[in-house]
Amino acid sequence: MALKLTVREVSAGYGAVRALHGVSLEVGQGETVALLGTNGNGKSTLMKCVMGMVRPTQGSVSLEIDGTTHDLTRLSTEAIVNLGVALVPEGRRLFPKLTVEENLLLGAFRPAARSAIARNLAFAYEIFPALAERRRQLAGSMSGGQQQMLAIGRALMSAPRLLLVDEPSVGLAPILVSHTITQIGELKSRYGLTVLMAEQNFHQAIRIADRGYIIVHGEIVFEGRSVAELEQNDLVKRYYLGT
Amino acid sequence: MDATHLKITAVSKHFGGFTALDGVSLEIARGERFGLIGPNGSGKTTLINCVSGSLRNDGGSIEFNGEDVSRLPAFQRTRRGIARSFQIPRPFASMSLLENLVVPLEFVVHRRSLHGADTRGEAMALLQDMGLAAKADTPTSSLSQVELRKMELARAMAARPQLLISDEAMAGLAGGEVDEVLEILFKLNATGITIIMIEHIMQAVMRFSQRVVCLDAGRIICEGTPESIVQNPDVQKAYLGA
Amino acid sequence: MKFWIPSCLLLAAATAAALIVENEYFFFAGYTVLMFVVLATAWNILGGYAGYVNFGTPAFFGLGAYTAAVLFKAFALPLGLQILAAAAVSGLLGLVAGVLTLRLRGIFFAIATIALVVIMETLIINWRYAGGATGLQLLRPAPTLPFDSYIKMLFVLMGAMAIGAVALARWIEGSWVGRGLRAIRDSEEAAECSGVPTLRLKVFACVLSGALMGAAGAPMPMYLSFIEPASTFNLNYAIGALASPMIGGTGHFLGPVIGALLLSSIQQLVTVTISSELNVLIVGVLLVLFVVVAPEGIVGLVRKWMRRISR
Amino acid sequence: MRRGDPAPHFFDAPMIFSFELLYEAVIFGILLGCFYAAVSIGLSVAFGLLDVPHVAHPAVMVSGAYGTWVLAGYGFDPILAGLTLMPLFFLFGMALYRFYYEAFEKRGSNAGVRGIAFFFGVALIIEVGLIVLYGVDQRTVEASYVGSSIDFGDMRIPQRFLVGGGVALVLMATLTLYLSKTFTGRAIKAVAQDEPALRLMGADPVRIKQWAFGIATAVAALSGALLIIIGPVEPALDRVYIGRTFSVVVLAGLGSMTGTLAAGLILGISESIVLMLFGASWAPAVSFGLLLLVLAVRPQGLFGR
Repeated sequence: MALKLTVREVSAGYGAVRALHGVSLEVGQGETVALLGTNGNGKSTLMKCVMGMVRPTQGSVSLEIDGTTHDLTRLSTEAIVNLGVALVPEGRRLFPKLTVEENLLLGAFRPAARSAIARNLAFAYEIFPALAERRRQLAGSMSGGQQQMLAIGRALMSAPRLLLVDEPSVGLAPILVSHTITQIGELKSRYGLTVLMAEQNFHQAIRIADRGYIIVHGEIVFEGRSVAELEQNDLVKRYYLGT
Repeated sequence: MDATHLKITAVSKHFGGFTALDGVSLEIARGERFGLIGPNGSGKTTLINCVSGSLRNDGGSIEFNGEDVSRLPAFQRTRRGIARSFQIPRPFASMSLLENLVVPLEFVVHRRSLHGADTRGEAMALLQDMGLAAKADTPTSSLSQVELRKMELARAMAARPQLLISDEAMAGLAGGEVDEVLEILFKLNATGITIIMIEHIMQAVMRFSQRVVCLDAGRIICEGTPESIVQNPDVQKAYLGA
Repeated sequence: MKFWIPSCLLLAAATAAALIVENEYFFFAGYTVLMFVVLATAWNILGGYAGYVNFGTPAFFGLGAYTAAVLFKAFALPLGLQILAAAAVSGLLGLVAGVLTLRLRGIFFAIATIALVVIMETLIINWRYAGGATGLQLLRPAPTLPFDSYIKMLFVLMGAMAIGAVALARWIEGSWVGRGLRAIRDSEEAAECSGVPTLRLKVFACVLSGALMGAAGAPMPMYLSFIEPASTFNLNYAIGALASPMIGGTGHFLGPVIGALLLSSIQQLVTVTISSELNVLIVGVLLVLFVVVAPEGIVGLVRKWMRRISR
Repeated sequence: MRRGDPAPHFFDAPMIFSFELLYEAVIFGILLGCFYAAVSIGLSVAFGLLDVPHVAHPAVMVSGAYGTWVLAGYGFDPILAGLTLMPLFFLFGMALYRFYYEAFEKRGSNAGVRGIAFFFGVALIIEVGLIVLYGVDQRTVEASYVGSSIDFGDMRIPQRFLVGGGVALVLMATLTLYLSKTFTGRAIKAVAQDEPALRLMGADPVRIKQWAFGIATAVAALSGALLIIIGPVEPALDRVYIGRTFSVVVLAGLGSMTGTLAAGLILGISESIVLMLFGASWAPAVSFGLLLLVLAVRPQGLFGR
């Protein structure tokens, strides 16, 4: 059941804009790792590199699952998803004119997830009761918080081994942010999920993280091997607010 | 002339069920250097799209020089003096860099008296200010990312605005390039132009702005001088998390 | 000057030929070629510069032709006034179609123009005064002075209209109007924020394009001395007006001219020798070929070729 | 039937108005509406769901009608012929989309003008191809339900409309079920809304669109069979149906499959009533007048996004 994501010396960018410079990080089986840093620092770009949506110009991204190692920079996004990696994208990216249930069912598109679709759907409605009530409602007509729940539910429908979550707090009112982060924490314990979460909301993220990295201007500036290390570090405020 | 240049009152904007702006009110004085910050998805870009006319706000009003412009199409707001640059540069790809600047000069500045105007000369002058004169006759596809950002600012300036909105003009640029763009914005402000800057790069916003507002989840969570903003617990909560 | 000297020479040559050459067939065919030059140039103003495909050329062309025919039948209006009236009426149609659909994406405008053709044809079919479905006979008046035959006069007239249309397209291309239209095609939101009144400019291009198409249609009833809906609102006008600029090149005012001349000569060659269907097939194949392989058209290929030589 | 004669009508439309005639016009309008929906289904997938400016759809449908005519020559029942053509058209559709994708969508160039001109060229090539192969005169098919009619109250309804309407309803029902109940079907509905997000579901958007375009073309084959059942067919008939099919899809609203039936019925009934009141010569303007009205007032259509 071993799973290990290894990112080594990755540099990437859009056209001439260098978003990442020599980033290295690892995520082991069952861990929840936080990728922290304010916006525009490359967190989303790194997530997209892992998902094959952005090709790094240097470095390697490899995923070891049950003994076989896959070079994610060579695979298409669909192939990576089929390995059991799911991403809750920034801004949720739901299908606005499809119903809640249709969005959830689309989450289970990958063959390995299709067999357990009924069970996973029941779980999704159990974890997010609000979605059960709005089963027939169009995803676009739901509030920010509900859309975030649906986006997480949809990712879970693919029965992932590794769950990437990109800025779950985006556009959510503060009380909803802590609720969403708590739910992600619960998923970890309930399914033994391995989670890599990019989040700007420092205190919220370290509530559920085992350890974390701080990324500023596309470079990892600090690696906290434990939450305690992250918390005492007074550098954090300086990195975060660039004062 | 009344000191308030731009007055935004209780502006709201919804996309389906999602509330992007939830009753935002703020006033910007003439000639002010104003900073707008906030985490992703806080509604910053939606707000300036409502001001520039790319989007129409659902509720509230936007007054510029005392006139409510919230129902006007974008080109009329540009003609009244509101100009903006785009976060993701949108050059007119089939034209040269110089012609990109000639468009606003012809459609805003000299729209009533075209035959006498030396639009190319004025456009070249603007390019010289931005250090882009060498590439005047090249297609925009040959420009680097920072040159494209400068083109966006130059094209906004070509409309001779009173209010310039700079939408993340420095995102992803290297340190030296950030200073270059900052210098340009300082110079423009010195000529009396009110500037709204939207950036994630804290040092740039803090150095540039006289006053800063922080948006989160479509609401203003605090307002004040750059120094007070950094210490403000709400901002830290928005950025660092409760 | 690079434009006006050759154009005047061409017009003088056409007039001289009209006075000297006896056989009318040359002028009969020449008139159609020049008419398609006007139609292609008109189409390109909206299709090429602003990027809005108009499938409804027959609607504007046909409306112009029928305006001329009805005015001639009712008031025996001179040809010059017929052309102006036709341009005005078709321009008005362009205004209505433009205001209705130019706010929407290009495909919707294209679909709306398909509708225009059938609506116009249906209106004319049900208008008894305009000859209804069976059509209208028209007696040509005497040709004006220098010319001994009406067809030769029409040939020179259409030559003048072609030069006028191309000159107008050339002016637009170099002027603020052309820059505004190209800005809209490159990035409509950036154009709007640069002060370009995008809807107004698109509608203006649509009115201009429609008016020119109407003017090109106006002499048609006199040319045939008969007019009936099915042939006047025929799809071939849509094909010629669209294919010529796409093949010739939409980015330059000479593009539609080259395209129209090429397609007309192919038509003369193929339709006379083999079959008119084959001509439409060739145009269809050429259209697909150029749109995929050489999006900039013949003018684009020539420019690329010249740039390669000059380097 | 005169070339380009619009809806094949079978009873003369007296100018006087009576409820009894209105009643008949509505009944006939419903059958006509089912037929209009049937001829538009392929387009509602290709243009409605995939946003592909497929102005060659009617030409593909007419070639389906000719395919049916050829197979009918070998003793096939027209509907059976239409069904047997579907796999072949499916492959042609997949190939056509692949070519369109490589030439336009892939390069991200604004397909806009060139995409529309491309399909216009394809429509011309198909139309003339049919003329070259089969000549210009009209083709019809023989079947038990073509030419006979049954009594319904005091109205005589031609059986071919009933059969056509029935096949149309079955076709629409199957397609609607397919799109909502299967994985690929849901992916087809999703792909135009957010292509990158579909990749995150583990689906290759290009393959999904290619598959969907194949289905749209296969459906057009069966619609072609219905076309030749309802009335004689000639190569240029596609010009009559470009406006009608796009009217139905735009009226239905982009991205809404189920709206196609409702839109078809609205069009069929209004055309049939105009037919009754003002005669056949006004009928073609109905669908186009409706189209312009919808584009002006509610471009996203009745049920669209």
